[in-house]
Amino acid sequence: MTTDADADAAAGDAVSGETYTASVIGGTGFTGGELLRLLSGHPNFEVVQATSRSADNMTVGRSHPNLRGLDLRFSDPDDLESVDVLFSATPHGVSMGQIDAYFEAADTVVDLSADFRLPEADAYDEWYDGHESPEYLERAEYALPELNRENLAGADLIAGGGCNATATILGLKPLVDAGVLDPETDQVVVDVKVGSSEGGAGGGAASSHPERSGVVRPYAPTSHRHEAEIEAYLGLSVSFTVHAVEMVRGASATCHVFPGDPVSKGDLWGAYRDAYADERFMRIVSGGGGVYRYPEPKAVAGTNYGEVGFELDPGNRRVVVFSAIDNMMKGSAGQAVHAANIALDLPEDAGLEFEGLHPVGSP
Amino acid sequence: MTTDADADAAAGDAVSGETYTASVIGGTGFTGGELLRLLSGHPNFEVVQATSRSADNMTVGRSHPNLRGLDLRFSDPDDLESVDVLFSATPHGVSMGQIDAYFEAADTVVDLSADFRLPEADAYDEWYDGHESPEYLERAEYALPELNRENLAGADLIAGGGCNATATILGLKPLVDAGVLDPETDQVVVDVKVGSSEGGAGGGAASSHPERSGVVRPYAPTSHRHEAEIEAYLGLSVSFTVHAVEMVRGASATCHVFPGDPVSKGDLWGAYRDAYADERFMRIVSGGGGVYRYPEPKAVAGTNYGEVGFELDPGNRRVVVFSAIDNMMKGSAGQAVHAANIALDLPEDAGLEFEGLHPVGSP
Amino acid sequence: MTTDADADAAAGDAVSGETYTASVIGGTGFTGGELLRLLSGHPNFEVVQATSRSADNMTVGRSHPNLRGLDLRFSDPDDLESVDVLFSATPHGVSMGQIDAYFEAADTVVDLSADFRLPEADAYDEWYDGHESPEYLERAEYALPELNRENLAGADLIAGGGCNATATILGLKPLVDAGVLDPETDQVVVDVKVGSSEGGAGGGAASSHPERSGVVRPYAPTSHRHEAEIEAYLGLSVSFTVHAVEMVRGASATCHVFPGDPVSKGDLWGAYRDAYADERFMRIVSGGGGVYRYPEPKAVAGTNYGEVGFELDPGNRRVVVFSAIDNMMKGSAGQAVHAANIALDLPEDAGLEFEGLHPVGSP
Amino acid sequence: MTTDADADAAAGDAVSGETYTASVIGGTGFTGGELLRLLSGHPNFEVVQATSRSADNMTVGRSHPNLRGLDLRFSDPDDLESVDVLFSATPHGVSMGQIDAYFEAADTVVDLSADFRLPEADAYDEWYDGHESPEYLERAEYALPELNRENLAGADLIAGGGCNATATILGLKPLVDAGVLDPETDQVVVDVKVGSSEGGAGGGAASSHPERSGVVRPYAPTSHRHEAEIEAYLGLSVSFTVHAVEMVRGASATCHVFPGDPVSKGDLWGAYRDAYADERFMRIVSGGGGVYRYPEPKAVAGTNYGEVGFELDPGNRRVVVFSAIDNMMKGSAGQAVHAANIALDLPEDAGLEFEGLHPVGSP
Amino acid sequence: MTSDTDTLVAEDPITGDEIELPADVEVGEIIDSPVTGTELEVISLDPVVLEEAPELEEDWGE
Amino acid sequence: MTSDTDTLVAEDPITGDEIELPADVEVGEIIDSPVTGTELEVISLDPVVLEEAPELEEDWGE
Ligand SMILES: NC(=O)c1ccc[n+]([C@@H]2O[C@H](COP(=O)([O-])OP(=O)(O)OC[C@H]3O[C@@H](n4cnc5c(N)ncnc54)[C@H](OP(=O)(O)O)[C@@H]3O)[C@@H](O)[C@H]2O)c1
Ligand SMILES: NC(=O)c1ccc[n+]([C@@H]2O[C@H](COP(=O)([O-])OP(=O)(O)OC[C@H]3O[C@@H](n4cnc5c(N)ncnc54)[C@H](OP(=O)(O)O)[C@@H]3O)[C@@H](O)[C@H]2O)c1
Ligand SMILES: NC(=O)c1ccc[n+]([C@@H]2O[C@H](COP(=O)([O-])OP(=O)(O)OC[C@H]3O[C@@H](n4cnc5c(N)ncnc54)[C@H](OP(=O)(O)O)[C@@H]3O)[C@@H](O)[C@H]2O)c1
Ligand SMILES: NC(=O)c1ccc[n+]([C@@H]2O[C@H](COP(=O)([O-])OP(=O)(O)OC[C@H]3O[C@@H](n4cnc5c(N)ncnc54)[C@H](OP(=O)(O)O)[C@@H]3O)[C@@H](O)[C@H]2O)c1
Ligand SMILES: [Zn+2]
Ligand SMILES: [Zn+2]
Repeated sequence: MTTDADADAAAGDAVSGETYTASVIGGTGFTGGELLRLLSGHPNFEVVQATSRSADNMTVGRSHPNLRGLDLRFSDPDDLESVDVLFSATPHGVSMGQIDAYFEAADTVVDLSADFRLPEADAYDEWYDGHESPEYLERAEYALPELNRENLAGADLIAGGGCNATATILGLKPLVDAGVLDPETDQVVVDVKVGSSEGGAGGGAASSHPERSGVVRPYAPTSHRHEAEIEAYLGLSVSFTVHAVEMVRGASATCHVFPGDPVSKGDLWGAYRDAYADERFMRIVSGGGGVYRYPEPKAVAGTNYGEVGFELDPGNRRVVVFSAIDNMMKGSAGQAVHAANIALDLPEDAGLEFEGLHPVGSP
Repeated sequence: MTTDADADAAAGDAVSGETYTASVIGGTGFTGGELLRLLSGHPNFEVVQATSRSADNMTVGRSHPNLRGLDLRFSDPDDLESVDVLFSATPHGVSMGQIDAYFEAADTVVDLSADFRLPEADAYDEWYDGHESPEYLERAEYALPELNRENLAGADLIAGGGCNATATILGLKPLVDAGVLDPETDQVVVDVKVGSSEGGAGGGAASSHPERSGVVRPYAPTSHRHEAEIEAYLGLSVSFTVHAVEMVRGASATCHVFPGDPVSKGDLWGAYRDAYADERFMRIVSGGGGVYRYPEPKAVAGTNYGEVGFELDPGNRRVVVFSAIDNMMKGSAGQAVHAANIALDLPEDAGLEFEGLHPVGSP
Repeated sequence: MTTDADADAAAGDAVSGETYTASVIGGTGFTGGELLRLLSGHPNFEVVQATSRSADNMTVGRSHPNLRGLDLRFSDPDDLESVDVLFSATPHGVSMGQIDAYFEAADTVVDLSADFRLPEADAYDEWYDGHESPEYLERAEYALPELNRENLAGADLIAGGGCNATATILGLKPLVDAGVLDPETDQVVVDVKVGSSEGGAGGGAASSHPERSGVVRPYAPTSHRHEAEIEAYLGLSVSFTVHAVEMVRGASATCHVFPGDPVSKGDLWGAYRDAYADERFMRIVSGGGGVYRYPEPKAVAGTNYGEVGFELDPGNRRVVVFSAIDNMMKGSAGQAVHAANIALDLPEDAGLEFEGLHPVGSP
Repeated sequence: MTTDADADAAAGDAVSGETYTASVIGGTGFTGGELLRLLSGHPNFEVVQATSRSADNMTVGRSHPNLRGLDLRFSDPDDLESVDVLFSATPHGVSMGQIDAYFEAADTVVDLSADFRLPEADAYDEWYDGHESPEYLERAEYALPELNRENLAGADLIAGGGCNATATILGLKPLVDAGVLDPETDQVVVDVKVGSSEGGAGGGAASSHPERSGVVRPYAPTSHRHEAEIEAYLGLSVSFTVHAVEMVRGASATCHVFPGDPVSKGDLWGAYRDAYADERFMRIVSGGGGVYRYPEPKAVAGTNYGEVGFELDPGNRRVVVFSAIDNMMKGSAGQAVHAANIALDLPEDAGLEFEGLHPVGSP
Repeated sequence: MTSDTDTLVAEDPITGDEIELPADVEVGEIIDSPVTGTELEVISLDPVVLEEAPELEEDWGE
Repeated sequence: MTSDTDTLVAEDPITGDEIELPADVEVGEIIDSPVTGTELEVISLDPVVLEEAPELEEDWGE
């Protein structure tokens, strides 16, 4: 009546490798909650600490209803336990002050804030308020595997990318690599649409439900800090504008690219397949039938996938690139776990196998 | 630096038992898509067929963007392949005509429609348009494990419960079992709120986005067919009203119960813990702090969990019971897989381990 | 080519009566903003002051983008200007302390808070934290014209009804008046669904967009304060439960009524038509075709209309009554202006003529 | 106690001019419904006919719940009554075949479709399926008053603009007029976000609630037909991409402009104030404090306002222009009534005085 | 997932990849490419030739 | 709407427009321009001089 059970055939289910202890700093936050979810379901991690100042001693499930089954209470970030890997998900400016303490407590540090993303201290003077521990910048590796996989193996300080930067870099990198887009001369407009979870769990008047619902709100008309990452990692200066739209999870970047030389659909398919055909978490979605013809955040909600696609505008030789991610996953916590998997030589998708939902509303 | 990897500790990841071949009839539909997602990620199932009349030969990913990685094309429901388990997710009235063909193709049939839910043919005359194959009704087992686990082992015809009926039964059963609620004499009002996926992938004017968005719409003011299931399985005649509200996934039942005898909070906690303390997929959420104090669909979106909770109204001796599920999961596809796991003696949560997301919008 | 212009035919457009000066206390709030919108578009009012402590000296348009055309700045609530009518839209507990100052500044006071809604000081001890100025309670008139029109003419202290109480009273009053519902003996369950603007412009974690989006959240499972108003004005003790759902504006009450004696659809139509056939702002919507068959908040969004409808459940002799309002209008600011119009002998619908939108999303 | 009532002070309330009879072709549609709402509340119009093939003989309120008070039934479009002004709101391709019949029935025709928008028949060959009645194209006047006011007085064939084209033209025209933007040489990327009502009341699978909810969906990646209008009226070839986002009403255009010569904030303020300071329905919203700092659809929902604003990106000399309208109003029905008011020499804002709501959700 | 005897092989007209088709496809039928998602029309069967199907705009949108 | 004695007049630093301020504004106070919406700081009172206030990014939030 049945065929043989074949453990190997069940991709991603086999447990391989070591188990690592982990802590999450900023455990009440949105990305902290995602980290806790991912790590507690990960075959190779055991979460031993989650910190919070405001919810010290409370159960994790009180902040994150999906984690009610987790038998863990928040503790004080001043009392760090000794762990293999420490994930920090605090607002920018916190980790750069705590980094020594982090490394006292842990062998490997994965930081989701902007504090170690940029390679040069100068850039922190320009885009942020300077840097307290510039000596760590060279040691840090940018977490995005599609960009920096080769340097992640064995890395001990990993800096998670910005969500809007991640969406943009994933969309444009294949064009840069294929030479379709010349970062020196070609013009690129990036028009981003993001959900409300980008703002974190805090939230003031502008992110209250009545004011934030149903908006198409230019919230970073120009000069968004994620431009710095794009510039640093693609060598590309983009015209960047970010809009808040009605969703909680998701970031979608539309990149309007004007290549110097004519380009064909075949060239574009070639460039994107070269870049992503072997990537576990990238999908090329570009035309076709049905309802979902281009990348969109709903199609990747809850998953670590990035979707990219493109269309060609023959009239004025524009390439329009669409890129969609879940900012809580590929744009932050998922990317961090993916990078940690690589750093620790675990299967890339360990803990990240969720394939997403259909239908799904405004996730 | 690390502890030993312990495969057994990674709950749900170990592959145990046989692998069964499966087919899904109605694979373009919403519950059909969920079945395909769950079964293709299930360690003990291999999906060999998904049928569609309208999308014959097209890839499954064209209908369900989250399943783009699945290497499968829809085929005609008239050409059924031989499988171990056939899941049927067609509108009611279809399976009762196909049931002989289903059993020719498969050893076990799991039907998600209403066609085999009610134990008596009479009830189909009263609530539906009669029954074509009444001889199968006795053989069929109601899929809800919390109600009917003992009869599911080895069952070969399993009838998935209605989503609103499921939410209501999960909320009220503990009160009936504990004798708090006397089905003969006590009055119960059930006020249900549901998302748009309940209507399936079809959809006319009333379910178009502009008309369906943001509603609080009485769509079944009285006489909803799910009353029949509640009556059949709890022996309880309820006053039932269903409202469409703004979400895609989710069903929430508020049950206003008027017990004949006084009852205390302790009694209620006792009743619900007796019923659900050992249930893998049930959570009692009843008061407490934080944002999520009672059951709500967002907290279970994408998962097979049911949440139940209660509050006591001393003034007029009312018990208010809240019950929340994801209609696509606990209310249909998840329940079906859960029941199949039991029927085939697999781990109950095989393929159903997803713990849900936080934050999540209007999922 | 054209017929005669007939000014009288253009209902509501003729300006009749005096012009009254008005002030709004709590002008940055949600109901304060609605009052400013309604009064500045009202042919018989001139707004001379809007107060705010937090936005003192700022333009009104900064808080309320729809009022950017209004040439008015917020001023301090301690410096009240002398006006004909003062509208107060502060949290409960404020007006009861300021009422003497209000009457020094104005001839007529319309208060939107709960401070003067209940006729007896005792009730404030039971449901609120007692009352500071109980001597005003007898003088105050409940603002809802459909309930209390005869006492509003010439009233100088008007107390706006609670939004959920308003929806419920509008739904049930016709049954009480017609004797269908016996307030002494019959049981009534009221299950309310409300939008996020009910919480006002303040808002903490639970009303942040990521947490509040897409909920069906029991926020007042039992013991909601609006029960006190329903009891006071209908003589009816109801079993009351309120859920937050995904919309910004709107309140919908589903009342499950169990009359002692059998009742027919004709009786119900009779009762509702007796009550509301001549009411400018009430619509009976009960069955019929198309998409909108029963009352729903979308159909009245932005307007001062209340919609009521009903359905009969022959099996167990239940009447289900649906009632929908916009909490910002019929449930607060619109009701206040409506009552003021009556008090000042102006046309009832002066300033309230907006008929609403179709389509409209989650308004 | 009161000042004198001053009828003239109550802007827009005085009835001046003639009354015109009007009919609406396509009365069940979304823009048809808006026309019926606006015209029935307009002091100078009397609606005598609304047509529908599918709802012939039904009340208008059955399709549009906000118009339940209107005593009018749909009639057959083949039986046109004689009126002063006929408004046609049918899909493109219908009016060009009916235009002779329209002029037999009416003195003035206002068409909301694309059929008479473009000045040249050639353009219909390029962007549409050709034109059946090209002889009318010269006679037609584009309805947008901010662009074409001088030609609307006395016009008898008025062609309403496309909603996305309207948003774009309103945003860019001041820059063209002021010479900031050189249409010949400067590059412009227009990234548009629109609500679901743009698709009209029809709606297939892609616009069903479960599929359309919460999207950021590239629905016209390139080659949108509204480009033709922008080219025709601004002489500007734009790179145009349209995304569907979660709202019902609203269109928002973000225009990324790269002027040849440097430009200052003062220049921009000058350009926009020159263009719109005297426009009844235009608002410049550009920076400032509070929650609403740039144009957004929520701030204009339900109104005939257009909001425009801008920001300057010093790094690469980009000007970002934001433009927001309600597609049902400024983008279609409101624009049509505005243009008719001008054509008939009525006050420009007659029937269009509604100022919009705050708060409002996803309208 | 389906056995080899059940499938035909053709070349994707956009990418040149080898793609598998159900054995029972007929000339004129529309199927989608598993690589690009594009809708393809079966032009001939021996050999199997596929071409991009004209896009049905009306399906989708505004 | 408020009478003349209640207001001061100043120049909008961006557009040069004359704008009215409440009579009781003080040096250091922030008000918004009715023309541009910009937040302006009162720098001096006699004459009234206004300057663009530094934008508080944190207000508005990512
Ligand atoms: N949200 C996104 O989409 C996203 C994407 C990519 C990257 N990121 C980055 O990830 C980081 C976290 O973002 P989030 O959205 O999760 O923010 P969040 O929801 O606001 O959470 C911040 C967390 O940090 C804790 N915290 C704040 N200040 C702290 C301090 N001084 N010391 C220790 N803990 C502190 C807070 O908890 P207590 O106050 O209770 O201690 C909270 O748990 C940020 O740097 C953000 O830029 C976010
Ligand atoms: N949605 C829920 O929340 C929910 C919850 C509990 C139970 N259920 C039950 O589950 C069943 C499916 O619901 P759904 O929401 O998934 O519906 P759906 O989205 O409308 O899908 C129905 C599916 O059945 C196929 N189908 C229709 N008629 C058929 C026929 N005569 N023969 C073979 N296939 C046929 C359709 O595809 P083709 O037309 O392409 O063949 C489609 O794939 C229903 O019985 C429903 O009552 C649904
Ligand atoms: N929202 C509804 O649906 C609704 C319906 C019916 C009745 N109501 C009632 O209407 C009242 C206002 O509700 P809302 O929703 O508009 O609230 P809200 O948005 O929170 O606004 C409250 C307003 O009062 C001002 N305020 C607060 N404390 C004050 C004080 N001590 N002195 C003077 N002003 C004060 C606030 O502004 P500053 O802090 O700047 O001074 C703000 O403008 C409440 O009593 C509420 O119960 C509301
Ligand atoms: N929606 C927008 O945002 C927007 C903005 C600007 C311009 N427009 C334009 O306005 C027009 C109407 O758009 P809409 O969104 O209102 O569309 P809609 O909701 O689909 O309505 C179309 C209306 O036309 C009627 N109709 C269809 N075919 C007809 C025919 N052959 N003869 C007579 N009547 C016919 C339909 O009713 P029956 O089938 O019952 O007769 C229906 O009432 C379109 O040309 C559109 O491009 C729309
Ligand atoms: Zn169901
Ligand atoms: Zn349009």
